[in-house]
Amino acid sequence: MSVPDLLNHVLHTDLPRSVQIFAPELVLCGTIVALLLVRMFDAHRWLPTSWVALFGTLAAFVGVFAQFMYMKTDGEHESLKGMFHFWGLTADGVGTSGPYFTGLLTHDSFAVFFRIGLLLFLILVEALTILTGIPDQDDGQDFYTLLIGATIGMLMACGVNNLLMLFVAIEMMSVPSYVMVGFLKGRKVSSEAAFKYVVYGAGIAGVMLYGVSLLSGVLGTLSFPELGSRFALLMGDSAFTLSNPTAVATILGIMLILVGVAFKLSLVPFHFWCPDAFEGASAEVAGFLSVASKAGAFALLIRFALAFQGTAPAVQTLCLIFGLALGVVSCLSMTFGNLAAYTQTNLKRLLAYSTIAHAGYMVMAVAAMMVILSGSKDKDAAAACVSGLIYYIAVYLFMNLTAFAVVAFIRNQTFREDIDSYNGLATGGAVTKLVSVCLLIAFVSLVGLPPLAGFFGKFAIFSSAFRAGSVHWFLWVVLGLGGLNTVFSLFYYLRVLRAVFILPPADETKPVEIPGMVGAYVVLITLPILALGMSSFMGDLDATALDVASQLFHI
Amino acid sequence: MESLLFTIYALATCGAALGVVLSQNVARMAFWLVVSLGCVAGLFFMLNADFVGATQLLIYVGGTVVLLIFGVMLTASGPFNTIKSEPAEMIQAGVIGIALLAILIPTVTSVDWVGNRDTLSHAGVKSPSGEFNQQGEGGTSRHIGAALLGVRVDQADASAPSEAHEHHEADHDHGHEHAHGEEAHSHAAHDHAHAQVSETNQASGYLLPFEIISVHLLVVLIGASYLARAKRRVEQPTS
Amino acid sequence: MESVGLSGYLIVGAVLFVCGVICMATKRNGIGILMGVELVLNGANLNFVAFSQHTHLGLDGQIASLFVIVLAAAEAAVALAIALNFYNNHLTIDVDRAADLKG
Amino acid sequence: MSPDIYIETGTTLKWLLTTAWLLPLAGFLIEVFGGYWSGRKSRAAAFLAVGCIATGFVCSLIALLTWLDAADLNVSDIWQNPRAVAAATHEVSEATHVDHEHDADHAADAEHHGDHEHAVPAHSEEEHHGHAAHGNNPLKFAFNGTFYTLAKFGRIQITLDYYIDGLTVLMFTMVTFIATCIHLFAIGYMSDELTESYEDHQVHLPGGKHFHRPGRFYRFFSFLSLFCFAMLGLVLAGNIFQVFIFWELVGVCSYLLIGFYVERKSASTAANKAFIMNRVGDFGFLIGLMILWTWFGTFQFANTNPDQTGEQGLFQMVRTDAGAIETEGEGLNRVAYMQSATGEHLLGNDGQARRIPYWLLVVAGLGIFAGCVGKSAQFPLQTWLPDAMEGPTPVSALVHSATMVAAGVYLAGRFFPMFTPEVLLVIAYVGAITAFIGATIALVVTDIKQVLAYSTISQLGYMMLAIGVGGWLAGLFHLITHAFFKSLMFLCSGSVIHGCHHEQEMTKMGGLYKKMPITCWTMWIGVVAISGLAIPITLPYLGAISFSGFHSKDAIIASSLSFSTLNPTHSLLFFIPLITAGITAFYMHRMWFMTFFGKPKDHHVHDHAHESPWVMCGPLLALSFFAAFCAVGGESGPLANLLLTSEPTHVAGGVQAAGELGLTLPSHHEIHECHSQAGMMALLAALMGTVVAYLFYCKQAVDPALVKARFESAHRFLKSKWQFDEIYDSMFTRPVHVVAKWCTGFDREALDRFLHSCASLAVGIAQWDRKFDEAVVDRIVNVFGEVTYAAGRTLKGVQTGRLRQYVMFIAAAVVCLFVVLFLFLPR
Repeated sequence: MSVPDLLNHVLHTDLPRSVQIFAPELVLCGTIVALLLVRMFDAHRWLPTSWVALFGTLAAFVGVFAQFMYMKTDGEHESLKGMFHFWGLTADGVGTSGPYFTGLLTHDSFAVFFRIGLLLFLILVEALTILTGIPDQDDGQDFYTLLIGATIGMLMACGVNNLLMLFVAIEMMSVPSYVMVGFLKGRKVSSEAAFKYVVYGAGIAGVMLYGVSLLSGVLGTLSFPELGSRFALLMGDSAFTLSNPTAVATILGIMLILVGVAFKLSLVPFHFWCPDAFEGASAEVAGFLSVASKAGAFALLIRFALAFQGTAPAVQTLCLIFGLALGVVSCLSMTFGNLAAYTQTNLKRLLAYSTIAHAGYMVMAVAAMMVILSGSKDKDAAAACVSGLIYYIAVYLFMNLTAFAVVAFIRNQTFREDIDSYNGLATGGAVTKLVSVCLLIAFVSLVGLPPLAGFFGKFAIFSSAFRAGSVHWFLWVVLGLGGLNTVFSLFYYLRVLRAVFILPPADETKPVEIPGMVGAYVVLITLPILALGMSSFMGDLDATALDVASQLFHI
Repeated sequence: MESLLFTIYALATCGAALGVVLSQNVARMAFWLVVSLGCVAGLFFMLNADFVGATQLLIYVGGTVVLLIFGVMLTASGPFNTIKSEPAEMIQAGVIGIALLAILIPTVTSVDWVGNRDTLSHAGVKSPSGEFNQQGEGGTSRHIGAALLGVRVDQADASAPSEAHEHHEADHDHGHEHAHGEEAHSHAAHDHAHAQVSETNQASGYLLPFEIISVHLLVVLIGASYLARAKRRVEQPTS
Repeated sequence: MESVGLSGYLIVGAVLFVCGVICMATKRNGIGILMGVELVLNGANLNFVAFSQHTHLGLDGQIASLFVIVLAAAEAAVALAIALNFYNNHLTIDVDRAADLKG
Repeated sequence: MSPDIYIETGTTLKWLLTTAWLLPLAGFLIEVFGGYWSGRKSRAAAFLAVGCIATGFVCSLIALLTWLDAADLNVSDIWQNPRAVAAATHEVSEATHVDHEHDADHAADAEHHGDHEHAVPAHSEEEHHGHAAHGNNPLKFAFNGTFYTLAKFGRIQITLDYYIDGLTVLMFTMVTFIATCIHLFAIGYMSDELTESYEDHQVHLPGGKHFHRPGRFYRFFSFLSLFCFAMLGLVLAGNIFQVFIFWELVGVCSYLLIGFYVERKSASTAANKAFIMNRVGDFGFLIGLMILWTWFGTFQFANTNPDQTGEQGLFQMVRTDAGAIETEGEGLNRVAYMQSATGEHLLGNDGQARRIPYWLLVVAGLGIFAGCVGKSAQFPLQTWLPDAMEGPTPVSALVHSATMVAAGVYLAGRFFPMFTPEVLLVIAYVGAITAFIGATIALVVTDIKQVLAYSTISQLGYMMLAIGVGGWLAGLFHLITHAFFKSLMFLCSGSVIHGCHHEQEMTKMGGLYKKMPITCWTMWIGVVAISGLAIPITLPYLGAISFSGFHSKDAIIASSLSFSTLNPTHSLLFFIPLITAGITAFYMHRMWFMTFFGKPKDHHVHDHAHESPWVMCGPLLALSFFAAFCAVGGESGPLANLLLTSEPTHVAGGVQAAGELGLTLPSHHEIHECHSQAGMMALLAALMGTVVAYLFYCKQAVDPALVKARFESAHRFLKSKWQFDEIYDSMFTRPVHVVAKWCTGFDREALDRFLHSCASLAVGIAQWDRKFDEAVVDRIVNVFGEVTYAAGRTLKGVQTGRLRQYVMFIAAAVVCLFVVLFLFLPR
């Protein structure tokens, strides 16, 4: 076969369609190259790298947004016609959901929705870094390259349809983040955090890869859609028991892969990196990691979990075990995260533990989904679980970003991050007051008090767990623990708020003055917490989430 | 002969790996690592995965381990050259390791691989292996190259072995330029493969990871060079 | 060919994997830990290639192992850079010195 | 009432009450933002707050009048001929709801049920806004609608609804009136805060100094306004979810207000305690919500839309026309059918009748009640309330009378149709236990505010008890009267405390009646009211000569008596409240006598005592008027009639042997029968209590100290509040602390210890190994080795070896995961 033949071949398979769908990611790749060129031609004196990155991300965001609107409206949207045309969207390409890149990735509105969220978040983080100035003029190129590089991995994770791609995506989102954690390279803690993170991450990657190899070997395929059916074929009519080696090897492989995912989600007992890495990293990076890598990993987890669907009894049992294992992990994470956050003195570390706890809440939805799928064929209920999770992640994005952004801004003023340095923050200037109120909103929403958005997210997830409880009682236990944990979590969030609003400021420090632009930014990212909680936006988001989730189940 | 060779390689691999674990001096560890990885490459060759074996030797033994040795040299200063672990920790790790082995080995050995394979074949799953390696031993590089470009020649072959044979003859080492040198081949075969690929979704080409990993490498190298260079130096163009 | 069978390779893979894990868990030298990572990845790789020969995985297994090798190289590069950075800040590569972050 | 008038009335009420509700919010916003700039010494915030709440009161009052007018319960009529109207109401309600015949003629004189029988949607002239009193509807008279759809969440609609009936309007008037009085009072009481440097005498800094901080006058009033807003929102809410939102907001406000003197450790602890106790209850509330939503698919109370468009409300779904829950099956398999608007079974999407497992209905009721338990300080969550006395006295008055604690009782009353007999029994017992516990503790406390706090707990128990035994009217009746006299007494105690320069111990008071006569005699009114004292002569139109408390407590005792007659196994539910009534009279009089009579015990306090300024006394007089006369006419008086209009359908007729336990709830008629008997007993108990208190504390005929010494252990038990705090401490607080500590220390402690034990186990091997190393292998580099070893040893003290532990933990966790998995897999 000659080279022209090969090329011909490649071009006539699904490559055009794939490129069309993948265009936003390619734009990001282009942005990385552009950043390199800016540095090479010494142009960053007059063209700040941050703006190059921001522009590239915006373009990619518009691209994904166009895809989403195209899918939603079947390309009929009048006012967006031009945009569709610009991105070359066609009914056969973006308009049709299904695998692309010869089955390595899947294209559906679930993936597109997550990509929108990730790119939006990337834009917000870039804006944050511009405001805080944590990568200075000299380091900007490196920082944004890493940031965008990690995001490409996360974007791919949203559509993963192949075990190899699962590994590649996780590696691509992890490896740049190791460097980002150590980005403040002159600081001792920073390098320590990065080192711990990289060693831990590499170890987990090895464990997960072993699981991938085992699973793919047993089932003889790497492709997600075939995993479930192959397993059913191999098991035949035999029950899922310990004496069946194929079943054991399969569950071994799955569990090892879940270890890798649990690491990305910082679930107990694979959370050890999280507090250290967050404390050592700058607040901007910690905020990025706490949301983006989690969102990507959740999309990946759902895709992986849904690979094991089927009606055969063995597959059903597998689903149940899968769900229960996640339920156990959820219990552990919630409880550990919340309790361990009690005695923290560093706010970033406290938020890291809260992140662990929230991952526990979120994984409850996936556990509920698997349990529901194992017992009944109620795909609507399963879709409701996923939509609850999507809603939670969307809200969580803003809550956590607000919290970490405030930490970053306050650090810029006081050069401290311990909770004591927040004493009497609310007595500062007008902008500081505003920022304090935003922090209050974010924290109250993190606790999950109505009418803020965090409450509804929690509510959705809890109610899905409630429904799953009728399939297996264990989910009710998980639910009970979750409820108990919302009570636990109150304490440490309130401790911070008490410092901010009630305790008097230390005498020797001068009141914190925060620039107006920063205040505007913080308000901008806080508003969604309110808007998604008690306005019609919430209904929109929820309807979209349900829509997206239903497509995942082909309803 | 096969099993003898395998036994030698396997023992050498495991022994060297054990050597890595047990030696306290980091330079010795590096040595054992090279041995172990080299023997793994040998196992690869035995499994008819010539290209992977070659890559293993080139990238691992030639690249990664050299990188690690650089690391050893750069960080080896005075008394910390030999940093010993406590025996207690070794014992603890040994217990956990044995437990892991006790789980893994019985699990993988008790699976009836042949039976499973037959079950799948009976159920109509196409058997992809066999032809691509048994005919011309070591003739995988070309298939891999094509697969990295997104075309699965082996899958097409599997269902039409008679036509596939003629391609295997043309195998010679194309290095890692990934099938760029493959030229003289019949259009008939191409058309056939084309039909196969486009009508089945099973065969996945690996164009995307092949390309995206280059971006990943770029990002990673930029990151690594950022960490490695001194802060606030006047920038040179990186990578 | 069939005289060796799949199990032998899988056992070697498992041994490599476990050796790697032990290595990571016991070495105080940061570089040593990274060597452990390489061992773990090789164990998995051996599995891939063995499966590629003996099961329906076919060529996919070999390709996967290729990607793993490349990704491992990238990861090793980053890990080394971070290790050197750690060394520069702590003036040692002893990971037990990394104890500022805890609790 | 014709449809036009109905619409008109509904709209008028809606806007009046909305205004009254939102004004405090506006006040809060202006105060919190404006107050900061207006300076610490300005009273502007107070005037604004008073203005807002007073305007709210005026609006509510107009609403009340409008409502009375529309409901044809004309005020003048009531005054002229209360019995007649009452009789008519009774008659009609029973006729309508028991017989369910088309009895429009019969009820012609009370035209507000003119359309009772018109359950049929086709009834065209009532099509538009005919009020909710048609057959299917348990609501005699209500308006509901939606302000704004807050959010749609899949099937859940979160809306801001309103639901206005007699109870709503009455609560509005009561809350706004009492809040106005308290606001006014607070202007005087909080005037200390009008300073740049407020000295907090209860916070001791090192060096014997007191803590100084800027005054927080405006902050106090802004919180008060927010509090009122939250409470009014709760009352106005038209769906249970909205109730929950404001429920939480009330909780937050109480947190802020109780913790107002945040620098005092006791205050911040008390605030935390209140909030957390409430959260515990709220968890139950959430479970209830979840069940309701899952099975009913709506949060709305009721749909009063006459043309039956829109979804059914909860109350309509769960009960039939006759107000009964239609069930089938036995035990856990028992299910309850949901009712449609036309009195048939409600059908689901699949055409099957929609049903809910009966036990889930019970759990939902218990869950909602758990919320009430937290908020209304019922057993076992009552301990936060006395601690909440740490807040400023006006806050205590507000929290304990009209707002926070009332919310729980209000919700229990509002949600009454959803409660099954089993739930009601739980409510009754919880109420009885609470009443008893509260009263007994009040016997021994000596802090004037604490006495009132425990009496509040006790009285709340009474209300819950009444609701539990089916005396819906009695419970809410007592809620209203109690609000008046309790706020009166709190303000009086505030006046005393203010007059005595923040002395709260009754043991240091005495003989104050000359110094502060107004306070003394207004308080007397409150004391008599709460004790339920009366002169047993029945006047033609006014009932017994008594203050408000007598009537309502009488009603409660009567309800419980008739309940225990019908269900003899639960006769305890009658004796406990009866005994408690006696105790109540005793401790209230004890407080009054100890404070105002006898010899001054602390001359320092006595000499400096003075009557409070008029801004404080004025509210006292106003409140004392209402405390005395608001319940005039007893159960046939205007207040009770007003309440009766919103009583759930099935209450009047009673319930025969319902539920799994076969409980019988008394009907109005049955309660009425034993009314005089119960009244006499209660009065007797109260009189006894009063006489004993007089002998002990005024006449000094018996020395209380002797009694105390005699019953030392009982006294100690009561003094330590039945040991509740200790029990909770050892049951919940300490374990949580331990677990928390354990979790944080897990990385370090558990793993390290594990390692160390391994190390000590292996220490022999280690030494041997070391010798071998040095002797054989490393002889050449011996010195080098020595240095390394020494260095390593030195470093060992610093290291924790954590990174490797992490990695070790990955492996260990994987192993454990599999072992667990293998254990649980079927073999």
